[in-house]
Amino acid sequence: MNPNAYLVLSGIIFSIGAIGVLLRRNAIVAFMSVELMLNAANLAFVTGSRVWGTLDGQTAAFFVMVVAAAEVVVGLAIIITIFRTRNSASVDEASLLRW
Amino acid sequence: MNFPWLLIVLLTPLIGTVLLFIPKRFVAFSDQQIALYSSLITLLFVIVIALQFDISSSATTQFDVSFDWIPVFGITFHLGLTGISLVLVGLTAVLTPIVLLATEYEVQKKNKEFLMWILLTQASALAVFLARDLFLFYVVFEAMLIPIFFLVGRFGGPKRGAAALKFILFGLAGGLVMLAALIWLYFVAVNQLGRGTFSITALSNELKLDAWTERWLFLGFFFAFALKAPMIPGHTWLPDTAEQATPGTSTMLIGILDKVGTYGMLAILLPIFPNASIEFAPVIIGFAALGIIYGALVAIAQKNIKRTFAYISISHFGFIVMGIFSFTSIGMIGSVIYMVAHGLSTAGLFLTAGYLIRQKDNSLISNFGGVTKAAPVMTGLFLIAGLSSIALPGMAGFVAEFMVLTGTFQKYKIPAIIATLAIVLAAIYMLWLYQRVFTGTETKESSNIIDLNKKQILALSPLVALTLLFGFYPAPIIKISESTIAHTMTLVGATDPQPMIRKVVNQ
Amino acid sequence: MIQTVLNTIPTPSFEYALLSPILVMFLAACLGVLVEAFLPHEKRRFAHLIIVFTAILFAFFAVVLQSGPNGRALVANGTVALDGPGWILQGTILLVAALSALLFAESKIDPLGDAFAARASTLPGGEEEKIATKLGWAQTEIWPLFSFAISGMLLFVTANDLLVLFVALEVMSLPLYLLAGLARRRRLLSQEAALKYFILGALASAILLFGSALTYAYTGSLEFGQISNGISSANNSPGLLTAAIALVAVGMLFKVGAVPFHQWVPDVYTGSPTPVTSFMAGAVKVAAFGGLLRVFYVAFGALVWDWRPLIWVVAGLTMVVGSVIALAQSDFKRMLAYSSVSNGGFILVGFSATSRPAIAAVLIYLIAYAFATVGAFALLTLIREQAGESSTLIRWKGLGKKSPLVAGLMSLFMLSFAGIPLTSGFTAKFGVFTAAISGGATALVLVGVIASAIAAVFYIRVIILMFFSEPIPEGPFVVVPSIFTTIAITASAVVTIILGLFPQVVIDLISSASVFLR
Amino acid sequence: MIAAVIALPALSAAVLLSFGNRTNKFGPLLAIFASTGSFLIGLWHFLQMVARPAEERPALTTVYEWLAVPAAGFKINFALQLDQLSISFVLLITFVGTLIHIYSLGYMSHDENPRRFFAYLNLFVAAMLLLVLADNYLLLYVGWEGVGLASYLLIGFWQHKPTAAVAAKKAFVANRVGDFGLSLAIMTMFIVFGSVSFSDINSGIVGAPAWVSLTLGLLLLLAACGKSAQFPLQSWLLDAMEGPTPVSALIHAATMVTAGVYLIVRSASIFNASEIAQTAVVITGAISLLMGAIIGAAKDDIKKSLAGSTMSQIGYMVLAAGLGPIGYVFAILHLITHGFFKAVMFLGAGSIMHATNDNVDMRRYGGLPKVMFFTTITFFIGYLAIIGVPPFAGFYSKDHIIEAALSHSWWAGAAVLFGAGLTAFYMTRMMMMTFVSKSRWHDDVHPHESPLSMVLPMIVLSVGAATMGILLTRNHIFEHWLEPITGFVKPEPPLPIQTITTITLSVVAIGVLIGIWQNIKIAKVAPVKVSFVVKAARKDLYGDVLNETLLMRPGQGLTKSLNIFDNAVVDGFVNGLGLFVSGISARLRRSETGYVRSYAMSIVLGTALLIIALLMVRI
Repeated sequence: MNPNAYLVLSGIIFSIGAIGVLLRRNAIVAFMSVELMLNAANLAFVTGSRVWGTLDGQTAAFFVMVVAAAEVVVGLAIIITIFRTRNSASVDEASLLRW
Repeated sequence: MNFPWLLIVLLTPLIGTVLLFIPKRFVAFSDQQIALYSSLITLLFVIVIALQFDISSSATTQFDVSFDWIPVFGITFHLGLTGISLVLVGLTAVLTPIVLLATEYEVQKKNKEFLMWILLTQASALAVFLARDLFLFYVVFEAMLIPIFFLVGRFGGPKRGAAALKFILFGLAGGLVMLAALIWLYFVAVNQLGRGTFSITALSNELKLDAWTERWLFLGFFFAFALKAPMIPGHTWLPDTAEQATPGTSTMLIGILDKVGTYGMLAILLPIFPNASIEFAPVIIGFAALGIIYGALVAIAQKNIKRTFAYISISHFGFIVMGIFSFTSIGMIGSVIYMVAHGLSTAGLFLTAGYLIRQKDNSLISNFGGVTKAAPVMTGLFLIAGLSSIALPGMAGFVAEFMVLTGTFQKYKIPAIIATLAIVLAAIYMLWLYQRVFTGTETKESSNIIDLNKKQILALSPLVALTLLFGFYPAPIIKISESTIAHTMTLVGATDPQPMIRKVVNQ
Repeated sequence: MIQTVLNTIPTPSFEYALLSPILVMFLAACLGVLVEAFLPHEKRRFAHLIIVFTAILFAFFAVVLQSGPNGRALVANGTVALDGPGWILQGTILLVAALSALLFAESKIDPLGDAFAARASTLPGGEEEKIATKLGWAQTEIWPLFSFAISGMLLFVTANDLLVLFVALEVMSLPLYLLAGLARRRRLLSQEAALKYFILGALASAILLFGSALTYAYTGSLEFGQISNGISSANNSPGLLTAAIALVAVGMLFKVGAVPFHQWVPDVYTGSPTPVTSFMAGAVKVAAFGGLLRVFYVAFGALVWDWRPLIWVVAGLTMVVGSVIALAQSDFKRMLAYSSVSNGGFILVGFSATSRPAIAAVLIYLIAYAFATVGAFALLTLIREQAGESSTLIRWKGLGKKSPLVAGLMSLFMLSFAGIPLTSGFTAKFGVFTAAISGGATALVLVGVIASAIAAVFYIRVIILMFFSEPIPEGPFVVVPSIFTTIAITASAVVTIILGLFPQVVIDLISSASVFLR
Repeated sequence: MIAAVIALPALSAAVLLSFGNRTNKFGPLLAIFASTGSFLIGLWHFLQMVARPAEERPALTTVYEWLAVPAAGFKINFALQLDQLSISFVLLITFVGTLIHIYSLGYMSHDENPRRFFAYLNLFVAAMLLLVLADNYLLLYVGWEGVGLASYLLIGFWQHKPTAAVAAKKAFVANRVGDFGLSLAIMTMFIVFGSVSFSDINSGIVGAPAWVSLTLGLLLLLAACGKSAQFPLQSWLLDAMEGPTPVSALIHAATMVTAGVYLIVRSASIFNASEIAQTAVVITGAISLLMGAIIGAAKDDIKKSLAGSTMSQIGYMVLAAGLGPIGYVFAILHLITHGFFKAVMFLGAGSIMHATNDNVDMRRYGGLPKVMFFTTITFFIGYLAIIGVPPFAGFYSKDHIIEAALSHSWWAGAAVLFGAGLTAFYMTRMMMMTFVSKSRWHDDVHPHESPLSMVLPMIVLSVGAATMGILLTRNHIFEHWLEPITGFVKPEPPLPIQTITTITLSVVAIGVLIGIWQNIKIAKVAPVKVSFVVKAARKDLYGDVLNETLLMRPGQGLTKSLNIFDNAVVDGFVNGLGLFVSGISARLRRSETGYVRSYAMSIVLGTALLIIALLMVRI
């Protein structure tokens, strides 16, 4: 099987994630899109390790998951505080700081 | 290394600055005295040095003091004395105490600070004239901006903030371009001499630049110097600054620091970039001639005393630059004398007019009239300074201007003739100013002007004395700068043109 | 049988001594968590201070003692490179972090306590907030977060492996996201800053990660040395590699705040509590550039001819855009934020030269800038009004009258930013310009010259405001800080002057240690 | 030793000026002693010189090396050259100068600050002596501008009068225009001959290319015009009458204004070498002498009328100097005689003003002889001298000039002859209005004879005015005296001498008659409807109008517009640059929208761009 296909796929997922960040107002969803991008990376890692027959890629994937989890913790904490003060999780409303 | 005279000269004002801030219970002197004495001591040292200076020596520099500073870049803290720098150091050493004495308590509240900045200005001026390491020169060239920046901004007129900003921005603009050129030059040196060096002597003696590089480097440095000097069209910071600054500040700035521009041309551009200098000389001479006339004409139209002086200076800097780029011994030595003469006359003009302006807190010409009735001494001193600045024979200004013009005329006829027209314009701007301010019917403002007191007269009399001395006996300056100029001429490869008709032996 | 299998797995080598700085900071962080868990809150602050400062002290000495020639090695199976630059960066980070820590610890300035929210969980302006404030509570979690961030940075600048790099990045970033949101005053802004920083940061690290993944897929390794070998040996499908490099570059350039990835900088710097801002502008900048240097010099060094032109463009843009926008700022904090952007540009100028002097130049610039900026922010914390810090420039009129000392020191830092000789800023600029010209980027240097001319305007405007204008009624007042802030300011001032007057000391140290291990 | 001649007045001036009011008491006396002293020294030198044979008479004293750049062969000494020509001037200056010092004692007695006046007078004497004693053109230039300064200070002595201040400035500026020529001349000399000393120029000019002598000649002529108020730089002289009358007598009649003539004669070798230059000089002289005479004939202000006459008389000298070797001696001769008779007349005018509350309007004079005996007598002698009645001084000098002019060309001769007639006319007019006609005084005026200190000098000078001609021309003393310096060729006029003399005298007689006939009775106010010639003459023949329309107004326009240009364009560019940048910055900061998603967008786009760019670089 051709590993490139997987890389292409990961690329597509990555792009979807990126576009999600750009398009979705809701902070949670935007954040989920970021997670999607991370997972795209994971896919690429795994593909790589398949291609080269080394374990690094797969270990990397695990690390990424852990980091993602940590990110979730921090991210949700921040988003919730914002939500509690503004009663909305829309990233566009948080635009006091500008120029 | 022999006794580090230059280092001591340089340190004296700095020590003075420190003493200013020692609590009064430890020092017996008032701030005023501390500043004045330290400047006088500096003068003393300079005199001592001048007496030891060997005018016949063939060495480029004397009294060298040198330490490693930033070895990786081959940067040294190198002070050395050439003839020209001795002349300018002398000028600095003479003018500073005069300024301190003349502007005593010019600023009531922040006197300590004022004195501090004046002393720092002096120190930086001394350093820049003594620097024999291009990097050191550059550093001081830039650092110099700070004291003047504060002098203008802290003690100036209503629009002082804007003036200070304009001043420092022009300075920085020039300096940054020079920095780029400086670094470039450094790499040229590295590639060619195999070692990084900023030693002016080494660069001028050993470096062989290809035409293209030399042109650009020359322009980079010239830009900075021309802004500082200032040459048209980069001059507009000077009138604004001079208008806002106090007379003392203006004297330090225009009388001393602006000479760094012309000094740089003479002591750095010519030796290091001889070919480019020759190449650009006609253009520069043209600009200088233009500036001479332009400055004079605009000076005539001014309504403000200080601005008038500023434009007069612009015209005079034109002369200095012209003499430098005439590449004749007469012209170059003329320029050196001109720097001194201009320093003296500028000081005289700004300080005397300063007394007048300070009393009325207004520098508009239309305000005054018939001042001479109330203040004959002030009038007399002003007239002397003014006459020297319009090159009346018998005054230092005349010797300088004549030599510059003759030197230029030897090689560039038309520009010299154009420049000579300035002697007519000079008469107009100076005498018209004099007529409107000092003569004619007495106005209300000028009726209760108080004439100079003894101390003030004492402060200004050295200016008069020196002006007349150098007018009738300029030999000291000539002798001191001769060998350096000759050296520069050989570096540039210029020779003095011979008279068209072989001179008949003088009896 | 089992035995043979076990033999195939090498026992990981792990040089605890050499890694001790990182480990100590990490340990300190964990201790901090325990403190939060078990100590009553009135005791916590003291405990934290003890832990953090001893840790930093220890770590710093560990760095100093081991950074000698024989302390240079690839450790932890080559995933961490403790080479000259690595040590220097670690040392710098620790020093700057120490200064920031002092600002964190400062609680004399604001009558209500330190710079952080009494309870982050309370609603801004809500009842609970008032109570919490009255009870004088403090969000002491900042300390473990702070320690985590530091340990992340220490790892980040020495990471010799894309995965480690990524993990370190997160370890240093995640706490910062939180810290950004913990301001005691102007909490709405602070929280907004946190949100923006978080979302964009996450996005950037995702991009970085994907880049690493692609690199791995292309070269089959995550370790820098092998990556560069892989690049030089392999020849197929450069497109993939190109994308990889670009993505990694973006991830890094985001952290250093280079145009066009800079837009988070002003908002986050402005919103965060000033001590945190100083920490970000100082330490994070150092860390980010440290990482950038290593990745691009070691891993992608073989492709320098490809990415250098782009760095030139980015550098030019960063300098100009940063300086130009800063010109229009009316808020000091925001102005410094943009100034940090443009300074980043100048560092990139040096970075683009990719030579040994270039490394030294960048490091010197980082040191000079980090200390100056920490000093400036520290001074900002002293200039206050009832509502808190007074960062509206126009209100600073005549500050020089009220407090010549503060205004004078501020001028010193401004002059240093403006690159006036005899201050560290000049030494730094001289260094990077020199490096760049030797790298043949004369045009870029001219852009830099123009940019710094523009930049000079707004730095000097601050001086003019403070010294050359009359004070306005009910303008800001200057408070006398405790020993903490005083030390921080003094230290940064001293460094700024020393680096300006006698740079040789530092230059020797650095240029002797400006070689990357690979 | 000769340096003392200059040093004495210079020092006294320095003392009086620098010690200020402390010297008020003895100031004037000190000044008088100073100038008397230098007269005596000059006399002593003169006698010694006479004792020596002609070829040994010139003596050069190098005081010190003034300007020297050996590398460039540039060497100018502060050296004084004492020869027949300069000693003549020294005597004239110090003698007349001293007398006028004494005269001023009385004249300025009512002034608030005579000390400063005397200081300036001394300064003038010193500068003038330096001018005539210098051995090179640059040193001469020092004296040249020095006297300019002194004249500036003295014209503007009553500074509180705006008119005085303006006149002073005008004089200096006009002189500077001349100095422009002199400076260029000196520079040219240096680049051509490598020296500016008279001796080197004289020896070098021989065999120099024609353009050299021509250029130098014209430039020196320009200088002379400025200093000697010759056409076209004449207009300052009449305004200069704002100064105190002794000043007008000494500076603007006897000595300073004749410096131009000295310059031309001193540069004889240059002019001899260039026909064209000489012709130019003659033409200038001719124009000026006629202009001056016409102006003098129309003025009612006695001083201005005399000023016009001065201009005219100097015109004679310049013309004579332009004639070459046949004229130099007579130019100087006329210069000396004129020094006496014009001085005496000015002093007379001063004495009259002194007597009539400084009234200068001749239409309010008349009937003075009975109240002012000496003044009348001396003035009358001066009158006879100037119109050239034998045996008074003017007759000899002017008659020789006429002969020389006639032998040069018919038109030059015609000019001088007609000039003689005009002179006779306007001087007669002056006599009639001032003395002969019956009194038309202002009511509050009670004329009286002036004090001895004023009368004495007038008497002495009038004696000179009467006798000087005979003394100097008797068996050609003066010609032989000056010949070694200026050279002398006997003029061969187309007509026999007697004929010329008769013609001259008859022309003079006609002039006198017309003068008398026209001024039998004089209106108290100047008649309005008069011929355009008179109108023009009253307006100084439109000299000022010309300057204003051609130079002043355009000049002012230029400076004003340049100033605007400097502020608007040059400075405007700088400020504009600032505005431009801040404008950009104001736009650019809008890119910081505050919306996190737009930031994300720029990050993503940036990434895309980066990738694309990298790909392009690789390809």
